[in-house]
Amino acid sequence: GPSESTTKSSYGGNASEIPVIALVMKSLANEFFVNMAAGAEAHHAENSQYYELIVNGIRNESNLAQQVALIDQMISSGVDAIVVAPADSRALVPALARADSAGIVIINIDNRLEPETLAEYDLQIPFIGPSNLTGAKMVGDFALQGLASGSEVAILEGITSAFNSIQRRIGFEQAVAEAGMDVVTLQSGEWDQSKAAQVTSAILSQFPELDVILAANDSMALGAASAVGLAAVDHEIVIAGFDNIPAIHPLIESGKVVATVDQFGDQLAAFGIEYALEVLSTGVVPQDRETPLELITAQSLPTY
Amino acid sequence: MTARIRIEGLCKSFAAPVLEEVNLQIMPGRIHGLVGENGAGKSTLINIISGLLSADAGTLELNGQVYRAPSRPQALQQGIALAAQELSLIDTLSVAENIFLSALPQNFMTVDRASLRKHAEELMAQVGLLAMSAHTPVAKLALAEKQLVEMAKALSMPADNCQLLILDEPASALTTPQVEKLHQILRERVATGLSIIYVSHRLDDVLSVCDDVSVLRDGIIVSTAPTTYLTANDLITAMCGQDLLEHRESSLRQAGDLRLKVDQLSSAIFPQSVSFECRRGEILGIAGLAGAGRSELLHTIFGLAPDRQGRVVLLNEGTEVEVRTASEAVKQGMALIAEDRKTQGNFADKPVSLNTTIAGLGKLGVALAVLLPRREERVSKELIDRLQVKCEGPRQSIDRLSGGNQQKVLLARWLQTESDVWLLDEPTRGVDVASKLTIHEQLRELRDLGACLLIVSSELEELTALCDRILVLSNRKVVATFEGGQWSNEQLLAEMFSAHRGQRAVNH
Amino acid sequence: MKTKSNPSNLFSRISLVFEELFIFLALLALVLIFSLAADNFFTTRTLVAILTQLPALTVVTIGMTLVLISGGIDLSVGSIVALSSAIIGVALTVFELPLLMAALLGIAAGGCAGLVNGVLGSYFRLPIFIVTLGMLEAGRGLAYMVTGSQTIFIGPSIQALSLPLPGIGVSPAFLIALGLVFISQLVLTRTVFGRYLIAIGTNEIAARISGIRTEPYLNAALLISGLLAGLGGLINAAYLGASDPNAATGLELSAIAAAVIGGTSLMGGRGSIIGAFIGVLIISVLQNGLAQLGVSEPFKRLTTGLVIILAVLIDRWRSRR
Amino acid sequence: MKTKSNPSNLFSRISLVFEELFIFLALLALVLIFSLAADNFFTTRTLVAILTQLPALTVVTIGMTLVLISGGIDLSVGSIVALSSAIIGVALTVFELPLLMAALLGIAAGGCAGLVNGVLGSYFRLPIFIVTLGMLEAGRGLAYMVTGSQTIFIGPSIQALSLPLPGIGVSPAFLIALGLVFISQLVLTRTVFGRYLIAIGTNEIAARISGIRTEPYLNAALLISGLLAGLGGLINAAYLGASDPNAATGLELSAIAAAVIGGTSLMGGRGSIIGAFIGVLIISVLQNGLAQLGVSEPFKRLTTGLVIILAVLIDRWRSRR
Ligand SMILES: Nc1ncnc2c1ncn2[C@@H]1O[C@H](COP(=O)(O)OP(=O)(O)OP(=O)(O)O)[C@@H](O)[C@H]1O
Ligand SMILES: Nc1ncnc2c1ncn2[C@@H]1O[C@H](COP(=O)(O)OP(=O)(O)OP(=O)(O)O)[C@@H](O)[C@H]1O
Ligand SMILES: [Mg+2]
Ligand SMILES: [Mg+2]
Repeated sequence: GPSESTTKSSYGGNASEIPVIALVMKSLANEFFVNMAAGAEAHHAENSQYYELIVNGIRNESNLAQQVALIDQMISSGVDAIVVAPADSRALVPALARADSAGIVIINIDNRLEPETLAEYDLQIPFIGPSNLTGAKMVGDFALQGLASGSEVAILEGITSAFNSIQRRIGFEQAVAEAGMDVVTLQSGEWDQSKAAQVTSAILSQFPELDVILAANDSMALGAASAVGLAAVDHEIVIAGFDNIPAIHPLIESGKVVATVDQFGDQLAAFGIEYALEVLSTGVVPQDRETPLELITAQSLPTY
Repeated sequence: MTARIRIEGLCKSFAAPVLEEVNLQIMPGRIHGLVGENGAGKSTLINIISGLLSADAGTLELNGQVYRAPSRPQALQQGIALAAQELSLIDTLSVAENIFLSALPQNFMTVDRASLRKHAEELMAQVGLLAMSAHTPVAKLALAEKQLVEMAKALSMPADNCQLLILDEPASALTTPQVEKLHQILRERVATGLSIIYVSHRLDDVLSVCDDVSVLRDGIIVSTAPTTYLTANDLITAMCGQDLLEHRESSLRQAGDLRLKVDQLSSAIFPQSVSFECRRGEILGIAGLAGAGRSELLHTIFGLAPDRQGRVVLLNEGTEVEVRTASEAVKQGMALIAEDRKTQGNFADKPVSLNTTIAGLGKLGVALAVLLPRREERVSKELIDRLQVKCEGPRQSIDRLSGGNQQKVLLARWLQTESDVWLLDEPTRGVDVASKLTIHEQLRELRDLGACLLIVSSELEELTALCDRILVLSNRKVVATFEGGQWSNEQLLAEMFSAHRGQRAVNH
Repeated sequence: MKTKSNPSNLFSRISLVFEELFIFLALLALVLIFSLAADNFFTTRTLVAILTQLPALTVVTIGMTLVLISGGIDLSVGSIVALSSAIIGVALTVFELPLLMAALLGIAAGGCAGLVNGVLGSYFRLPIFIVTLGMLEAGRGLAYMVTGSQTIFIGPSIQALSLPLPGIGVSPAFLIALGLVFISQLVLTRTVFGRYLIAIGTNEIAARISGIRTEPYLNAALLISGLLAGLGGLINAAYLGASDPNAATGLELSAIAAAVIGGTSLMGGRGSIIGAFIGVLIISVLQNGLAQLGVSEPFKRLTTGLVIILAVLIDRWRSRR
Repeated sequence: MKTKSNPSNLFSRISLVFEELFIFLALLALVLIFSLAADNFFTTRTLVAILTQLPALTVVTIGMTLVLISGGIDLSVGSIVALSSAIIGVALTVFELPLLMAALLGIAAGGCAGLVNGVLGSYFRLPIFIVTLGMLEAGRGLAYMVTGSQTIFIGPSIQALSLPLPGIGVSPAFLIALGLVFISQLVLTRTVFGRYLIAIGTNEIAARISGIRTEPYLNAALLISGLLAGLGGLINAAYLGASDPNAATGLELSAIAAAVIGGTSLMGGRGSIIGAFIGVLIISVLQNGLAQLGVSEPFKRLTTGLVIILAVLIDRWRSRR
């Protein structure tokens, strides 16, 4: 830690001895992470005398190699701490091990690194973030309540292999199973609105009696809602999303989407940064912490 | 009377000077011939007048007014029509569209197809493209037909607008009757007062159609005179600076062993099956009108045609090898110089060295055989010298060479492979008189070394001067075979027309 | 020899008039296969769903086909769609402009991007592939900037464009796209502009020798492609009722695939807008059919790949004959 | 007239021998700008980071350049990288094969995909763009199937390939990539094979008339591209210590951009592997520098777009002179 910051100032000729923190995220094209970055930057604006911030993300969520490259770049630009939202729970560990051996403090947010893999590299990296599985179960339970058992449910997952997508899919599936309903089709909308709209309209042609669409993020929920609107279905279809992006609010208000989940992504990075600062000053490794989730519905919306 | 066009002190250099102080003046109503060796700068001069190149120095006047044409559209507007040496047709468009490409007739924002067709058909009839629909895509035409379309295109400019008509080797792929027809049109046009610049290597043509003729040598006009006082020999002397040796008449000689046997051969592009043989030390001419299928026959023999039936066998000291594909043919010692060097011969924008050595690389056997650039350039340099190719050296890109010199490079490509069965389609197209004799010498030398050569040429004189035997094709059939010395031009022509009667008449 | 009108002969005669015959048969085969495999495929509902989806891809493909015919390529269409839809979203929600104004702004933005492509690619003679690749990046960046990287909810006001019209069953967006298909096919085959595009795409040097100024035409093709991508952005926003700065990622490849399946040459000089439209239909039917069957993502990808190759195999078979 | 050796003349002389001079100067300019803008850019550490990242893109770009020179294009390289790395991951973790075996399997899989591309594109004469577009889809689908759509963690065993060698400071993967760059540049410029690729890319008909059987060479170019993409998959897996079925999405565009920035023509017949390598360096330096500056995503995209266009502008300026 301290040795790194001296290196940095000697290279940069920067007189102030404040630490540099790098926030490495997934796609900065995805508004969830954009909000997260905005939260971090707001935090930095208030505390700019205590640390410097570099924010980076990758082009799209699947580009692991680019995220690994980012970690390496952050190591070479001599940062003191890395707060990382890994695009993959396993593949990033080796790169983080390199950062660790360079004396950089690492905090894991959003998507938990796999404990076994961390153990393999003898790493201790604290995790701060919500449980996607719990969140999906929560929104699934809410959406399905009051519907007849045997109702037809479609699940729109994100990019099939993405960790969050898998977690949310499992959460949805648990909720469906508990409610005694059927998942008639599970398809990928690749986190994308248009793709989701297109898949949804095909699903509606195939399953005209469909009752519920559980989408693994709000973009796909938006897409599903527009497809439902265009298909002129003669019965109510319940749609639920995840992430609580602003664009979903009008749909929740109007009841076209019944619920979404807020992970407080904007605060997540700030939490991570504070932990990092704490570790840098005290040297003590903090424990994991699960952050809260909140179900957002038409009722909770006005107060939010 | 003011000159139609007046050129003074015109200079142009690329890497080396090409035009140095060219002065030229052409009067209205005259056909002005322009001759010179390959690479003398004729096309360069023409390209400057027609707005495709800009001059380094000098002035141009059109009808006494200063004339500037920084681009082709501006030149067109001022009445400069052009039939370019390297054809400028669009393969995917129809004949009619190509003819009127620079001024498509319009009708409510759309192309007026009826008027386009009508006017195109008139012009097609004039130049002798009779039996073909105006809507045929140009891609389907043979080279000679394309050349006629190019001509029709140049003639398409309305007479009241056209000041100067420039023809850069308009007839290099045409047969004698076609050329005569063309000359007749030019005489009619010129009577209305426009002027024509006519570039050709066929000096007899130049003398018969032109009123005046200028000779370009090493970038300077060395002489300008009315044709009435000139002979072909005068022109040659002015072009080369010396007399040419009279070429020796081909004497009747004893041909060698059988080398090439074509047996019941046919293909999608040459449907009537054909059989003949060719011996070592023999030059077999193939005569025919445009469209008679001469190129198709050569392509079929070489293994380039789809659906080939029958056999092509090469015999060598008792062994017989059948060839089916082009690469087998080349491996067995065949060579093809195709008619359209631009699309079928040149590797454009590649150096002369690559263009000369490419066919010979197959001899190295393995694909990973190592090439030594110095050795390649040396081989290439030797060939350049042997054929007197006018260029800056082996590294110059082939499309910077003049047309005739490109042709010599193609010949060089195959000399290098030591092929002994040669298929040559118009081997001296666009080649100047002196170089033509050089090429003829090379071909005779090949024959004397025991090669067998099949030559397609639209110039009967070339065939009668070179060949030991002549096969006549008419309407894609072999109609006659003449043994050495037993032919006359009249007999040949009669046979060439024989199967076309009532058929698709190519000209007359 | 007189030719009898046996079936193969009839086929080749029809395919002379209607060059797209074989690829059209491929489309029918695909529809047949899906109708047999999925219970509810051969229904009005599916038809309406497909026709509602395809206008954006259709208009973008028209522009792409024109550019390909002129010898270029336009990789930036996906980004331009996103940029235009972003601008429309912001104009409607933040600045509360009237819909028409917003729509024109979006299309104009597409036109600007297309013009930049065109000027760099024609007057500056930069490789068009690279210029439009640059625009692919830059346009996406601008779309993020305009929206603040957020999806903007627009609401039902804009969706009228995508809603099936009562009585007709198809949406105004579809009618616009279909109209543009026919108009641009006419422009391509019947106007000087279209003929010049073909000429330039076939042989640019010959076109110049023939006195055609090539730059304005190359420029116009890219400009039109940009404008149509801008329109695609409007249609996309109408379809989603929202503007998503991540929209239409990879759309350029779909548009190129549709054009090439429909007989357009990547070497320039040859192509048909009607053919490209059939290409769009093939892609849409394929995506819909696979989604209706609910096959797994890996299998979807595999099948898409194979069908694309098969489609050109069939077309190759036509041109062989 | 004697020419004096004024600077511009010196430039043109050098650029005759070293055609890639101008694009190399563009690279230096980029490095200079980032060194001034970012504190820690001009350091060994950054250099090592860049050199560790680029081998996968480099080997893929070599194959792409060869294919482009022969007149084709290979859109499937990204998917082949993913497929090869998926196979390697499964071979190592599920079947517990030795590393060498697994690596060979991955490369062989790339070779198979390349061979399918090659056979369809050369012997069947299908448009190569479409064939490889089909393979882009199909290969990705296979990668998902092989991995069950999950990232497979391999662990440190495979990473040796990507770790900087002590003393030298660069990784074995980099050395392999660099070696391949020089070998393939030699193959291209100094062997019959390379000469034939150039000839075929320039004028396929003339090449056939010159006795070259074009099919095997077109096929070989696509096969080599597939094999190199397979190697890219190995390098990628080594770099990540994992195989990700989503890896290398969009890699084809980066590889084409690198090749074209380095002077390769999309029309075939012209190109340089050394130039393409400089193109790869430009892309890597750009990505690294922007990341170190920590600029926002929209701005990153915008800058990437502009730099790509600028790079070819500079190169165009060379060829104008
Ligand atoms: N773009 C160019 N760059 C360099 N040199 C050129 C270029 N164009 C022509 N040349 C050179 O200029 C000279 C004159 O060429 P030009 O085509 O005018 O000859 P020509 O008289 O028409 O010959 P031919 O009878 O063979 O057609 C040739 O030596 C040729 O190599
Ligand atoms: N691909 C093609 N499709 C249809 N017709 C063709 C095609 N290629 C050539 N032809 C026709 O075949 C006929 C014979 O061709 P061509 O003129 O080359 O014979 P030729 O005797 O070699 O003539 P030339 O004097 O031009 O060498 C021409 O009328 C031409 O229109
Ligand atoms: Mg000439
Ligand atoms: Mg011919």
